[in-house]
Amino acid sequence: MLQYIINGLQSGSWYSLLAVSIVIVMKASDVPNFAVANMGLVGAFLAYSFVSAHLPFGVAVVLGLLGAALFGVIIDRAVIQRLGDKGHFPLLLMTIGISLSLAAALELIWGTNSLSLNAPWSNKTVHLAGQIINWDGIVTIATGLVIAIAITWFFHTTAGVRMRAVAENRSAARLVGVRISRVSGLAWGIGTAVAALAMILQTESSVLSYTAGDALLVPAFVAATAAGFTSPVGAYVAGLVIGVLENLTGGYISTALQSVVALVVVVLILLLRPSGFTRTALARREV
Amino acid sequence: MMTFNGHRRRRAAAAVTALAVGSLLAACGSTTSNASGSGSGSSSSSSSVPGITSNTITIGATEPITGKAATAGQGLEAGIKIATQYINAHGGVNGKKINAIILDDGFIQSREIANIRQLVSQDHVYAIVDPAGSQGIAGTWDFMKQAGTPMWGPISPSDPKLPNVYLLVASRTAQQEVAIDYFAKQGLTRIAAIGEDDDLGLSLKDALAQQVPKHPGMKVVANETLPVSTSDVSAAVLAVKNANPQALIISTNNTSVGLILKEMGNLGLHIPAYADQGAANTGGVGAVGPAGSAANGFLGGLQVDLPTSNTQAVQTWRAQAQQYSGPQGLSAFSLQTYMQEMAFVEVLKRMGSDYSWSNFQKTANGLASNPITLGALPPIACGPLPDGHTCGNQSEIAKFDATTQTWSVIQGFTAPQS
Amino acid sequence: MLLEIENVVGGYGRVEILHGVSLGVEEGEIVSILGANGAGKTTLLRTVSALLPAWSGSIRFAGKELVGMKTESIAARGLGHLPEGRGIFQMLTVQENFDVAASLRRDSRAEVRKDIARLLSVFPALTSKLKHPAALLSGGQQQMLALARALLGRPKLLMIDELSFGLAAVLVEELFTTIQQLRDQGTTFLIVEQNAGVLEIADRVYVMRGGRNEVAGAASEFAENRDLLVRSYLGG
Amino acid sequence: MPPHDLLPDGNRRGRRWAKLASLIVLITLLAVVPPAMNSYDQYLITLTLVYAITTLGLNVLIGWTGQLSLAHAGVFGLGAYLSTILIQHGWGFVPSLLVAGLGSAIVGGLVVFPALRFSGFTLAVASLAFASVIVQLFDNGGSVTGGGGGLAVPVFQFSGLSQTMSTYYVTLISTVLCFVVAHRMRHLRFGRVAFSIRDTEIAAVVSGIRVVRYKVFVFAFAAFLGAIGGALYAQLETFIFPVMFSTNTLVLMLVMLFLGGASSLYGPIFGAIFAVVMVELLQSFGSYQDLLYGLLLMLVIGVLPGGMASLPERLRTSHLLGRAVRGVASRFGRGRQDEATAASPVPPTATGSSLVDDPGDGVESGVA
Repeated sequence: MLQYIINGLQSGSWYSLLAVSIVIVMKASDVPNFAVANMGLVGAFLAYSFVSAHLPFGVAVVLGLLGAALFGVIIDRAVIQRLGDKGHFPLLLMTIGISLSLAAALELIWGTNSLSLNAPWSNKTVHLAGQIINWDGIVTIATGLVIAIAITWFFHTTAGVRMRAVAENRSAARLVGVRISRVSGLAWGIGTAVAALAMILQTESSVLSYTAGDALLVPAFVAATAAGFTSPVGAYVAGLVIGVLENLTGGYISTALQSVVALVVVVLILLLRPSGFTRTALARREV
Repeated sequence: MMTFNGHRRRRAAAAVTALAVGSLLAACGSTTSNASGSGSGSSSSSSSVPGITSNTITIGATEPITGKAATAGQGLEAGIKIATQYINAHGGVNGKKINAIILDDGFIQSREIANIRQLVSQDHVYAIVDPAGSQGIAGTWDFMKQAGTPMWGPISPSDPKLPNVYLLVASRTAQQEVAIDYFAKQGLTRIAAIGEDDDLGLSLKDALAQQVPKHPGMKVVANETLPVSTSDVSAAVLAVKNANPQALIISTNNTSVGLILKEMGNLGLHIPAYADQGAANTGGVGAVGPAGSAANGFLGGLQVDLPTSNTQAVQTWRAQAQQYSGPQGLSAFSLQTYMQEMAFVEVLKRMGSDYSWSNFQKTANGLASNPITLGALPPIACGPLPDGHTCGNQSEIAKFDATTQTWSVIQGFTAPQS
Repeated sequence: MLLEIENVVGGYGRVEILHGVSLGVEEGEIVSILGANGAGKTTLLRTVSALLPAWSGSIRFAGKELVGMKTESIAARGLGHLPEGRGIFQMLTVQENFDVAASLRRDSRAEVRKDIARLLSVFPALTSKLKHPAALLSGGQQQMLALARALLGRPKLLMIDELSFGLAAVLVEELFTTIQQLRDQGTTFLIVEQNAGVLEIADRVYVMRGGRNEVAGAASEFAENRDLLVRSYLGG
Repeated sequence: MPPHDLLPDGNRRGRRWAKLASLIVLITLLAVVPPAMNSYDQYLITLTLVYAITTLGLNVLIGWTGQLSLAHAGVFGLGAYLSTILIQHGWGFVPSLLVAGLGSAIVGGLVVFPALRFSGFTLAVASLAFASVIVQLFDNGGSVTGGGGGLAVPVFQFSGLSQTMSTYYVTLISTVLCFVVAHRMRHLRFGRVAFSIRDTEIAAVVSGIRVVRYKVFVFAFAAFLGAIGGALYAQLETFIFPVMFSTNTLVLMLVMLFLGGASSLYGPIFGAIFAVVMVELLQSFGSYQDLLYGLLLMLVIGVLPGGMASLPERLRTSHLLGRAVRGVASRFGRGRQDEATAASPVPPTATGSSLVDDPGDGVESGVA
């Protein structure tokens, strides 16, 4: 039981981080970023290349995250902002296009074989309360928690407050001089870096390949939805809930059903509480 | 001769299709029905048999060169190219050179079907040789039956028992049955299974149902099914561990196999684990590479000899493959399609000058009495339907050593215990 | 002229609403635009702020052409816009609403803080609510916050869309008085209103009808001559 | 308001006749040309039509009413499985096609119940869960569905025609019928209501329209079209398995829908042509084909945010042209309003609906 819960918290943390990334981007650009996982993979592959070039793991990860952030900013400037006023559907399709293009580009650059992104703690375990716990699980869960706190803090800084203002009322924010393009660039930068962190953690504990993001996308979106697309904390909690549900289902019911059961349970929760897992979503609805 | 004129013609055909639907939709009213548009009457017109001219034999294949199964697809493509190159450099078949058209299906069913149709009805190939056997190929059976075009050596579907389809090597199920027998011989009776939620998992279920009852005392203690292309295998492995098995058989894609091995290592589950050739990518790095030290002792099935083997046949292939510039030339997949194309050419040679499909069928159906032995494959001994088109069911088992990163055969070609 | 709008054509999507509007605002004036629902008043303000594109025509502010500029740059030039519906960030606290509005300020934080303190002395009701989400404010308090927030950007000219909407008469009166005081301190106002009470503080009035500005004149003329006002609303 | 509504009556009538005539020509060509093609081309055209019907269903749902329901790949699969299983149990082809369509319509109508509660992305997730459950049923249906291994499809065949041509003609007839029905609906009260649900749901409620009833109907109709598409897809592919109806298929449908043009009736056809033809055309680019496909997708949507169906409109109303027309018109004063309206600088796009619950943006409401 404990083992399933810890495994669930680990995979849940991947979903959480991606969901937080989705929420950040949604706040600034009002676009559901379907490319989130593949954009995060850019950071993971960069980190892999830096590790292969014999840089220390920590340095490689930081460089990977910076590279991902830069990539996010470029995507925002080059693609998203140009479409900014054309509405939801073109933006939605554009992120699908980005995702498809990226998968193909990653395949071309880094090949089709699965790669190993090895951290100093890879394949190391610790015995805890009679259970074998992987270090990567502990690191992942801790990182997820830290990021959730950091992002919550960020939303109370000046830049974060502006982002929330833009999310709530784009035009009004512009009227008081908030530069949308800067907020948008910042959000895509931070969002992509958070996504990259998710993908680095995920690929470190499994394998790195250009398809690594596919399986994470749906749970991440479900988590973001459960949080009403507004609350990073809600997205974080929802991601963990989905991860734990999946693993408990896999352990006690059937591994074939684990993704479906998690999805259905989240929908049922939404049916009972349409506002999602958080109060903020409720506040937003009442506006 | 390795031309890809199929591509150019394909572009023309697709353009015509686009015109036929698209420009007509624009409804300018000026369209004339110039839409036979397939460039059909090309080289094959002189002969009554498609794909055969006085100096060429055109064959076709569809492989997942891009997409999720690209590693395998590129290897399968490499083997066909290497074999074709080799055969043509050595005078071809009875003076005719092989022209191989290889299309990419991206591991998508509708493209696989479109490709087979293009090869048969537009490129007029003589035969489909060594197409990837992913699940979608079952969607071509009806069409292949009507067309009558031979399909030689699709990589690993189950046998449709069609007059024109020949399976050359052990199916997944047969390989897994051999593994079950092997475990029984080792005295391991508590068997666990992890299968993917598609035809791969189904093949494993068949093997378990067939073979486990043949070994007294053996039982399946855990039977987990993974969603297709999941990245989270921990719950399944944990469930297996909790069942306390003595051996594990896996039938998933490469990546999942690697993940399962890794997770087994993390959980300290040190029992023999087996996967068939497609899943283990035996001889390659697909599954064992990312698993690291956890892959030590992993057992992989083999439909065809190890690419590192030193038999004469494999050495000849390796010398050719080292010249090959594309990806995955030295993989086990490459060796497999190479050998299967060699077998195909052997059939053609035995046919003499009569290239009719009926003669192809007659010759192939007669292999049982005089099998093709190429060294790296078990003897290919096709016979008449209903069961004769599964031309071989023997497979090897190899073991992986993570410290030296090498595979070694621990049990030679063996058929499942009947 | 501080703001000069010349023959502006524009609208939403494909629908043309402004069919050529021309008007001007002198520095230090309070100018009001009156007109019935759908006359294009809000569209005009949104076009000036570049929330909607001007299809043709010219909009100059302090001598600079605004057409083609981005909304945020226009705001940065000192042309404030308090939009219809107030544009308060409901989920942000009052303090955070101020923080966002401080985006426009290039001077020190201390200056900004001083300004906020001064604005709070003008609108004392907000002082105790600084840490509360704006959604919890009453309608009047929200309007005060909107006004205070707009003023924090130190606009040279502030355009206000329907200041009186949904507010009690007493409150409207109070806000109008505040605006008058602010004008005396040097801010110019362009106020879109349906409430004719604005005539008491306005210097000049434009009346819009059907996407055109039909009548213009001194506010006193309209205030004295209700007939003129009615006719300009209804046409004829 | 489509621009032809602005045309004088006579002119409009003329154009309608021209449209009808060209449609008849088109359908005739589609009836007589393919037999002369090879089976590969026949397959591609049939696949295009199947995709067009399916995407039309999604269009009714998303494009017309703005309901982002993502159950369509599942419903598509439901049509495929239901029809196949019925045929296997001895039903005739046409009855099984219709029953599969109606059955899926009933099931699809069930999605409406979460949809009445949810909107935007919450609906998307709820419907996605629904689709996953459907696909799970295929997977765990034992011998009835063949499980993960799949199901061979008994193919309907007209005597005297090849299997491929039979499937083609069945598909062509279905396509014409589906589009005619959709066309009628769009131009009747139903279509106007659907669009009003999309644009201003609240206004629609206020104006007394029974939104619930219409929503149920829209969801059912969309599912019907999706299921018919699925049944025909099964006939074409001759073999079906659960993975065929996964999220990848959904993404393909969304691409076809938005790329074709989400609010145009004929958008799905353009989207389907793109999806089928591009894949074939790009194949000669080898390992670069996926990258090119993605980039091309991005390019098209960047240039034509309203989808390919907006291209003619876009050409007619390009910025320069629009300005010129207005410039001339304003000089002559009269008639300016009409012309400027017809040739505004902002092309119409299917971008009106909100995917996310309305953030309460008072300032922006009305722009979209």
